[in-house]
Amino acid sequence: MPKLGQGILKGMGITLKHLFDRKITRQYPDYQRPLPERSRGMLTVDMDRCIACLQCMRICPDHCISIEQEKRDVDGSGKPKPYAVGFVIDDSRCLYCGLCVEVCPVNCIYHTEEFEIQAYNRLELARQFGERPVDPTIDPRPAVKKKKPAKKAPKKDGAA
Amino acid sequence: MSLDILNQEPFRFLISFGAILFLVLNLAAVLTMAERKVSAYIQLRYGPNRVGPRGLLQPAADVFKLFTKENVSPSRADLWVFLLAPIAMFIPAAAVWLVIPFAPGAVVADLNIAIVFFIAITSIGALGVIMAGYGSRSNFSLLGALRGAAQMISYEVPLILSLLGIVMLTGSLSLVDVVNAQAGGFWHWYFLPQLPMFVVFYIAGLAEARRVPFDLPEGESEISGGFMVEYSGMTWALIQASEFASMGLISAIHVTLFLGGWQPPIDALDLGSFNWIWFGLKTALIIFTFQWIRWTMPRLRMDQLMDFGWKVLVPVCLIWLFVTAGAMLLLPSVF
Amino acid sequence: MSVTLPEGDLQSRLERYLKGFRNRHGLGESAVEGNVVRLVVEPNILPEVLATARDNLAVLHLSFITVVDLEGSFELTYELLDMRGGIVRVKTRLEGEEPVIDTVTNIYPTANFHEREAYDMFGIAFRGHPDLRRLYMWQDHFDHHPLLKSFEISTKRTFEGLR
Amino acid sequence: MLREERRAREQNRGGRASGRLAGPDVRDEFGIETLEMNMGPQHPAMHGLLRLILELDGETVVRCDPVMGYLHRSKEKISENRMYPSVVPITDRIDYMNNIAMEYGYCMAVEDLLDAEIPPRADAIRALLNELGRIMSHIPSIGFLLLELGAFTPILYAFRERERIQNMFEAITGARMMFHYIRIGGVKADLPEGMPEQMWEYIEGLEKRLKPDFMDLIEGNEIFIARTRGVGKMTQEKAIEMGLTGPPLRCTGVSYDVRRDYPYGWYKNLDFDVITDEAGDVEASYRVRIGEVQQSIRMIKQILENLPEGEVMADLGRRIRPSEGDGFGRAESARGEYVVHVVSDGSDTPYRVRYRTPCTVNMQLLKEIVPGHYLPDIMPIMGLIDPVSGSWDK
Repeated sequence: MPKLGQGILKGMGITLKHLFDRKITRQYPDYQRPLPERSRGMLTVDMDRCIACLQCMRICPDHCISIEQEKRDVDGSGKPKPYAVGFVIDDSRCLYCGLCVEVCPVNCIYHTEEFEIQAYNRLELARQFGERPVDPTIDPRPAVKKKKPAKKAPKKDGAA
Repeated sequence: MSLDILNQEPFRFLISFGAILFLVLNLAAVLTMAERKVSAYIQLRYGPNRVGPRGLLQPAADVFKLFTKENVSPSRADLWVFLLAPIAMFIPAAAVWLVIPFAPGAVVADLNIAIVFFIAITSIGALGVIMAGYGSRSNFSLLGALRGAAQMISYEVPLILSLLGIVMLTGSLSLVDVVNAQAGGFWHWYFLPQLPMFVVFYIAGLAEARRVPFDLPEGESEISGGFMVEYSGMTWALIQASEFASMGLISAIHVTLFLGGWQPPIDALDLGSFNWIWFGLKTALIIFTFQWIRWTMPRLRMDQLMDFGWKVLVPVCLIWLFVTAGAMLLLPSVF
Repeated sequence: MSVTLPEGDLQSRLERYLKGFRNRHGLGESAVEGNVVRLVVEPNILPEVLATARDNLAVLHLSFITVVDLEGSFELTYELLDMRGGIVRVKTRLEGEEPVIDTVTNIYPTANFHEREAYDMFGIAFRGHPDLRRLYMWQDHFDHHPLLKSFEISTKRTFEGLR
Repeated sequence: MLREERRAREQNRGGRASGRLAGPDVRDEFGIETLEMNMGPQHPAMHGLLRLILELDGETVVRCDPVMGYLHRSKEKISENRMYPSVVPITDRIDYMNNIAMEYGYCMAVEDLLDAEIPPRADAIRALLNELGRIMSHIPSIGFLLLELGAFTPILYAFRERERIQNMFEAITGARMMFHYIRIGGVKADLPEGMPEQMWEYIEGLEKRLKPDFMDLIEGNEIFIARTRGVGKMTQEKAIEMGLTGPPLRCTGVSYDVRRDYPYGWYKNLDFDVITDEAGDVEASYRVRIGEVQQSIRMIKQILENLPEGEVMADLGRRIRPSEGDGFGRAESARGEYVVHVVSDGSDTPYRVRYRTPCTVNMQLLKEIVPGHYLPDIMPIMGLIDPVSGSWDK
């Protein structure tokens, strides 16, 4: 023992000092910290604005968004446009990366301030937004592949 | 009149024994709470504060939870040894309380060999550790038990040696005599003439109670709980209770021997039969320093622990034993 | 005890490396690009080239080994650093379904885990490796090499040509 | 022939049936067997999911074999099947203590493929957050070292600092841990209003707190010195042979830092020292980490003092589709040299992404230096390497 415990006593002095310090814990359910403006909570979709462009579905790294698309004349203009009849966000897969929000051309998908999410069953975490429920367990790839020829047409429509 | 019978043996002893058991179990509960609160305050947290007013009912909730939990034992465990080990650890931790004087006249058994009783009974604690580690049939437990046995047996030596000075000074092995000899203000307490012994007893006591920095038998970062890694539910609660009881016990013995027991610091503050308050306060102070050290220090390694015990503590004890003997021989008027 | 790292001008050092490799192994395709000395070598002389790099040119650090499955052949990239700005990038190509290459663990002991990983993920056997076990995947009941292009995963989703 | 040979070798190394790897015959001349112990994957001090197969002679370790892969999430395969921008949030999960460096390396690799020019403000913000991320990783790692030595309190002081940095990160990036802030071509958004001032204030406070709360509490403690001095000692040759990078290499005295030797981004404009220490043991690695925190503070101050104005995102077009070739991004993460090698075949998705994570390589050290130490010394040696489960397993 070269210094005969001086370092130990110094350390104990520090812990004793902290014993009387102000505590830094926040009592969580009673105290809710205001979230910063940019914080990314759970996603939500404004289905009225969705144009079913599938951008979010494509960019999503974890395939948590599945959209079932149908051509439908919603605004009565006579031209059937792609319409999302089924829209599911599977929160058990979501990374909260925010890529879908960034690519959305009409800002219909956005983060909320909500981040407390719990369920007894993993499937309950899949939130349906469309009028027809989409099965979140099926990976969206086959649907996309099948729709591949059909998808070209609405694109042409959009361009026209 | 009818109550007089309670004051006779064996009823007096049985009642006091019940009271002591009650005290020890409650002490364990209170100390868990104290431990958590002290650690929380040192770490800038609040600690448990949800159950009851300011979290004071947390120990009750813990006990309730632990007693309703299933008691799981490993399939290959030596079941008898495994289940008896917590009891073998708890009984010694509780039994020594019988000889501690809490207040003037308030002692269950005023043995004239109380110090020998204390030494003998605490040694049994090591047996419980070995039983727990061996009975679990797990490598981690076995390592913890071996460490525990080595540590507790080697720290017994400085622990005993550091008591001898006081025995020499009082000329008695009875704790009541030791306390009575320290009457008359804190400058009569034995921690002043026996300062090195006081420190050695404190350190060896930490090791006996398996507290940081000597908690190698537990060593939760390397052997993840050591000898008690396989315990759960009630058996685990019993081990924890015995850990805390032995911590309280070491503090109480420490206070009795070196800090005047129930003696007030100055005579003016004598509270008569309420002197157990002084005893309680001093014990609480020692327990607090135990906890304070625990939440500041890292843990020693086994070889360093052994080095420290045998190469530092034992020589210090022996030297001071000679110093005490020499002083008694040369200055008989002082003692 | 102490290790001396190269000093001096980066460009002249890179030239020295290039010259050193050319003199010993006559590598035609080698060139300096930026701070990188690019070498393309045959797999059979690869350990010799790396030995030259370590012992003669004092390029002490093997950063990583990348294996790329080109479906039919494998491209291995060994990246060596002299820790002072210079990079030696050695590429080699292994043909065949069950590729074998000599280990470089005796030259760069750090290659141990890199080669184990390459073996685990691509099934490339490193001849003479002291401890060629799988690094990540479980030791048996698993006969696949997951980073091969032939190892299909269910969630493959590339939207090529969709737009 | 090879497959059989390999199979035979694997069998030799211990069949699956016994569930463990066969070691050499360990009976000594007295016929005393060593104790084989399995530490991990679920173990309080294993920094995640690492399994160590130990052979103990009493408390002395005779053999130590790290088994990895319990957190293998196949980031490389996943990256091959995602579009270039979608890989960035996946790289976040590799080293979850120091995420920002992971994003940085990948984005640099793709920018190398694209030959993209990054706006200076974006570069400066990247370096700023990278250094903040280094503090955020180093301070808890010091706490973990102490936690493994048995002291519980420093880790909570460390996490107090980490929380405060995370709060700033949340205001900047929108997430507390998985930031997804550095993008291919720049950063996601400019710093929010008032953030530089807040950061400056925090950094000044940290500088004041670093001395009492970490250095005084830890450094002089005799037990800490007894537990760490001379433990895990290695020479410079050994360190370079094992391919170590980062603090484990620098604590032996080899002065190698990607930020200085292969400068990237804004680091060309910064003035900083590469902290080295001669001892090459656990205590030295602690000193190196503290020194690096101080250097990071210095760098953050430099960046904040002259933060360039301008755009934060280069215009790379809507779809990122690099031409064929290799792209390399080499960054200094808190644990060492982190390299991303992206191979492109000209499509939307990378053809192959290779992450050279520092922890995988540094982990080889365990096998080399642990034998001969006592069992409790494994914990400080883990603290020397300071691995992160996600980082060694990818």
